[in-house]
Amino acid sequence: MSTVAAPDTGTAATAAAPRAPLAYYPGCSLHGTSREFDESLRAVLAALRVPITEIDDWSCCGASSGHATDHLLGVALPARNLALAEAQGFKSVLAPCAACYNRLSAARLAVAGDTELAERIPDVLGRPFANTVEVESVMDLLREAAVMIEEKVAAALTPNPLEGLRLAAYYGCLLVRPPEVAGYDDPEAPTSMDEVLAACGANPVDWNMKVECCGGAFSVSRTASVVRLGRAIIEDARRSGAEALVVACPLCHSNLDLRQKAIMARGEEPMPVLFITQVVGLALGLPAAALGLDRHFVDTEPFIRRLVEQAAVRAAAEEKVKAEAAAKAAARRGKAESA
Amino acid sequence: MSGTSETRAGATAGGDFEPRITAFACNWCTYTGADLAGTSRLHMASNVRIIRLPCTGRIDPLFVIKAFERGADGVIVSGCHPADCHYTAGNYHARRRFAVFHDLMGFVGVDPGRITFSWVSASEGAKWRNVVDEAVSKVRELGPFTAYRGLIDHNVSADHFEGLLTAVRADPAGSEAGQTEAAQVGAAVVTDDGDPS
Amino acid sequence: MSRIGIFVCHCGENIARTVDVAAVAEALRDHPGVAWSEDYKYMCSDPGQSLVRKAIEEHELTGVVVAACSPHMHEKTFRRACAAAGLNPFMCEMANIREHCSWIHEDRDEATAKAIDIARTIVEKVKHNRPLESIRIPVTKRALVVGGGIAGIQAALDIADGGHEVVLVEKEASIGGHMSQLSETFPTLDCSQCILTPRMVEAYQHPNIKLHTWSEVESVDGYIGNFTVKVRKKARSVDEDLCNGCGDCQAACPAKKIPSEFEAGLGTRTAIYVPFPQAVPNIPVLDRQNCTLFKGRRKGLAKDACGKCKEACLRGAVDYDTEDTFVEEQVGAIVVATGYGLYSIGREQPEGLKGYGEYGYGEVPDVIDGLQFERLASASGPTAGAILRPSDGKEPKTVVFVHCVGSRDPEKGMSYCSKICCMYNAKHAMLYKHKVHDGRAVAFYMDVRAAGKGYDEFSRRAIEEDEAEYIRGRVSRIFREGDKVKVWGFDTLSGEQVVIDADMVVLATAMRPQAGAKELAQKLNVSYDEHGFINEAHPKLRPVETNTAGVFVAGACQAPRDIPDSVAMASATAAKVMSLFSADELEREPAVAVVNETTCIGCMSCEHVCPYGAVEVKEIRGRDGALQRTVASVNPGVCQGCGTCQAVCLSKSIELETFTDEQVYAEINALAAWD
Amino acid sequence: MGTEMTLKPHDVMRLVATRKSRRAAADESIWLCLTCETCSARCPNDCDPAGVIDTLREVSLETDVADAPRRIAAFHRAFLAQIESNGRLHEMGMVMDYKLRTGDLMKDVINAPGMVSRGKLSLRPDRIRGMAEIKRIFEKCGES
Repeated sequence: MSTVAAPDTGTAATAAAPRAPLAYYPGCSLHGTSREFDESLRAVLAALRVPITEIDDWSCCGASSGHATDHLLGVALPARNLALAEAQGFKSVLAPCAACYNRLSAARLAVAGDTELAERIPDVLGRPFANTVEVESVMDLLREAAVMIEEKVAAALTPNPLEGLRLAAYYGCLLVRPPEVAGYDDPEAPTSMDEVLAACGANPVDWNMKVECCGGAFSVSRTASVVRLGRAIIEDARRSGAEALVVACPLCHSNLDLRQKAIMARGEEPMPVLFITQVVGLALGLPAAALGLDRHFVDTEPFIRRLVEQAAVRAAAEEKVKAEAAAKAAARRGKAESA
Repeated sequence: MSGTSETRAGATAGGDFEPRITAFACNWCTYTGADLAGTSRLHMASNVRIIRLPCTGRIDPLFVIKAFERGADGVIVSGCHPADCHYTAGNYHARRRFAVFHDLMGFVGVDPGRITFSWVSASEGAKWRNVVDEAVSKVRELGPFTAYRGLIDHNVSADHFEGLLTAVRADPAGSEAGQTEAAQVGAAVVTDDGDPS
Repeated sequence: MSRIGIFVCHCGENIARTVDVAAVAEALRDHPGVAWSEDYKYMCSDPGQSLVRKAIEEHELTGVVVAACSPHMHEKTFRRACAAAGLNPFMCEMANIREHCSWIHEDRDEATAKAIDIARTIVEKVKHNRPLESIRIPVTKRALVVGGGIAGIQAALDIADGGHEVVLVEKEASIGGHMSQLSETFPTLDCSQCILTPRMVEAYQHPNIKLHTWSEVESVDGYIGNFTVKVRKKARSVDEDLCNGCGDCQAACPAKKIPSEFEAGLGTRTAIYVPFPQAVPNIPVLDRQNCTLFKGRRKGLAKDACGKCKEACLRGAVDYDTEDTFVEEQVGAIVVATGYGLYSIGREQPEGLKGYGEYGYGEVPDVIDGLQFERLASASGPTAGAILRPSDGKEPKTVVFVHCVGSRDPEKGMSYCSKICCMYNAKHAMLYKHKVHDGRAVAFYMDVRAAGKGYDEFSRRAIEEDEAEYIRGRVSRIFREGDKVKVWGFDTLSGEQVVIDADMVVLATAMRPQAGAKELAQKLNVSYDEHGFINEAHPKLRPVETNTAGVFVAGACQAPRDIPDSVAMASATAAKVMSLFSADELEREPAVAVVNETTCIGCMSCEHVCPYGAVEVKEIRGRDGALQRTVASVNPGVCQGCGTCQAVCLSKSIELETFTDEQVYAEINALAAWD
Repeated sequence: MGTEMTLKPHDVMRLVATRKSRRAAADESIWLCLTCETCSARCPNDCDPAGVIDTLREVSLETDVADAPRRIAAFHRAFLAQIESNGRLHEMGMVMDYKLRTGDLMKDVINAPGMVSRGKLSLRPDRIRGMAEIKRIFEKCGES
């Protein structure tokens, strides 16, 4: 009954340009605790002229509670969204949240690899499901757009506030694992986020906790573990000289940002936690308000202001150097004529 | 022209049709791979009979046609992987030869699904087991292949052919009957197995 | 009227358990052409074979069919038995009812029916067999040994001591192989240079050994007893006769910072170099890739950018204009001894393998492999034997040895055990503790596999006397933290996670076949397994032969192997070569093509397809000498019996003995009675 | 989470391999698993401990050989209840439900004002139109 698309490992066939219309699956967190991820994503994609349309009447993917308690439920809930995207004529779905991306991609792979499941899911959903829609992660999309980002950053008139900013790219677990589900990057030593940060002119630091889990869904039910894991991550980022952490997952963000007060001992420098889309937005010169930078628990305001000041100082210094060079050149020309 | 197709259990067993597959295997790779499947006790369908040949290069397409004529429902031709041939180039000749032959078989009414070409090396016992099982299930789906069976009456004695040859020589144009007889003679000569016993 | 005897073997119960052997004998007893049929428990045993001889005499049999195991196992055995009873051996064939029937089926009726079919097809074939005589071909009593490691050297010495000439071809500038890189060797800890160098010199000075170093096998033609091998002598830029190894050129060479392959990247060498002090031959080689002069020439500079080595050479041995030369060697036997290479955990991997992202893809400083540790420990190494870590030259106080990196890891593409790492890991722990008394040696292992003579005692000594801490568990992550190397492991015996702040980590990476082994195997028509290790003819009964007659295999190129086994295997190949050379002429199976000159129309399509050039044009002349026509003619000495010619012959005039069309059609027709 | 689990992933695999999966299913450790997939990604023999532990949780729920740690079970039930009632997870509703089930009412109360002021906490759940389909999914999964 269902014509199954070749089950590639979740990497979308993104032709360079023009792109097929991209379905957008925000997921519950992006309408709630991580609204800034949704806002900054929309702003950046608009700037990069990548049109996205939110899937009409999408529902929760079940995240870890779904597949942790019932395998079929863990496949059916995300599959409903794939079926909706299919019905609405999309070829590819963008799921920015790492957990949703993982669940959608895993469901797609499970159905593609199991004919019995492929027949059962449409019955469970009560709607046709041919499993033709591919799932794309925000990191895969941004890495492909890295060249465009670099050009835009270079062309931007105002000096780039991120110039030389030391950032720790934190992938967490579900963004790059398991390899057969999230096949677009290396599960042990991923580079996609580092590449995007470099394209933004920032300086991604080399650190060791890139793919160590932050505690995920235990944020509410076992906060002590989340605090323990979060401390190891932030300490390592600090030790490697990072001025801020960059994440691409609402769960990681809330565990490292919302919980940072509990994680850090008294008096320690707070470590801002930014979404990758916010960093790209800053590099593209988009206004901070449009990127939802005011929604963080670890205040990003002083951090942004410091960046802008540094950029201004740098710009002034460059001006001075240019001016001197022009003056010296003029002087030399003057001497040449008189000789 | 009554063929010698005595009823065979396989053909008339109704539902559980057990296909009969003749396999032409090269001595150095596939035959040894099948040996390895044996030493590793890899159980497989028992519908295949292997005929050993030095190399796939030695396999004459007529062998395949003859196998069908003698009651096979499917044929496997298997030898060394390209570049592994014990005789350097035998399998290259076979690859080209059977690429053309495969299309011809489709043209002359043999479902290409009945013929399996594969490369199995001496260390791929499991792969041989898979080739056998897949071929058997594919041919079981296609059902018995009777179109070629008994085309030639094998119980005709040798001197009968002499008679036919003289008749044809005497009247080359000959009647319609003469033609079919001659055609039959041609085919029969090739498969002269008139056992003197 | 053929009188064929059939002998159905029980093979103990290997066949009898699933095939009703008596029924098989019974079913064929009155098959047309069969004069005798019986079954017996062990046909290949002496009583079994005497059954065959007795039946041949009593029933004047004209053909024998033994329904038992694969012809690869005992065809020769039964053909000898028939010959002893006066029946031409080629009238005897085997029907494979064990590997192809009893071992792979359970249903007794199915298996028995299949066994009867298999036996009947071979009976029908034997009716069309013809008595044949073996072909005698001359043997060139010279051997080629490919690879100058310990296995190659040992094989060459044994054959040369046996009075035969040996051509030893080595890819690197000097023979010695990986053994020359080792510091000390297990289980006796004697210094590898001390036991290897004398053998190298002996090989160099042996009158019967012709040494080609910095050379590779370009192509191999011919067959057992008559191989023609083309050896490419890579341009050395140094005249081997003039040079006396004084080393002035190396001292003069300005390019001193080239990573040395011999030092496994830990030390450096000059562009014109001798890999190590005891190199044999002690004649340098110019590395044109990194030589300033050749870089200049490649850029098209008019004047040569350097030339210091030539100026420094008093004997004028340096010559930049030499090109690769080719030497043709006629040999009768070939021993493959190309040895091994180590798996690297890096990102770039050959097809089918994966790197170790969890251990940092080899980018974490102070994480080295076994051969690099050997160079550190070696007195002639970059650190003159002191254990100093590569990053900052400090002496590591805590060293972690990780077993099974790549080996026993199907996920990374290497499912096999590399056999020698448990031993050299224990050795490394010992060497480290002997040199850094207050150091801490920790080893992560899954199982200690030390099965050789005195081996387990050796690894126990590392634990008990040298206090190496053996932790049973795999390491899950290795990364750099500050100037330490963080090792996350687990101790499955105590059930706890283990985190070690190490100063240096030594990975026991898997043994892989040497680079280029696959291409060499293809040149020799020798098969290899999915990892690239050469396939032996039979794992138990013919371990040092390959399926290609005349080509033998020794050492780690066939499977991971330590030095004692490699040397034993090398001597075994020498014995095989000596027996091959013991007779002036070699008897070869008469499976060759024969042309029926009356029907051959001379189209020569057989010559076109013959891979060995065994087909020549033959002129048929009348009594008056006038040329009547030309036909094809096969030289039995060169023909290898592949049969491609017969399949393409339009007039069916060329026949491959033992696999004629008549015989094959007889088998196909026999299957008509398959029910 | 290895340090907090009494049964580590390889212990669980050992128990399952030696037919003692009931004992593994009854152990609290399988609920402490973060489903971060590191074990399956690094297993040299291509095993899937993460998948096995997923299944053991399912077995534990179906055969209720032992009940899951109170808080974690409450979180999962609260989470799934939200989907069943709205189709989407309404965070505030979920936290309220979790507090009722576990009784630690003061959990994260101090963060609530911050959440609201940063616009992170929508007071009204946005319910989807396809609730009938969601109901059907839960029923069908319930039967399996």
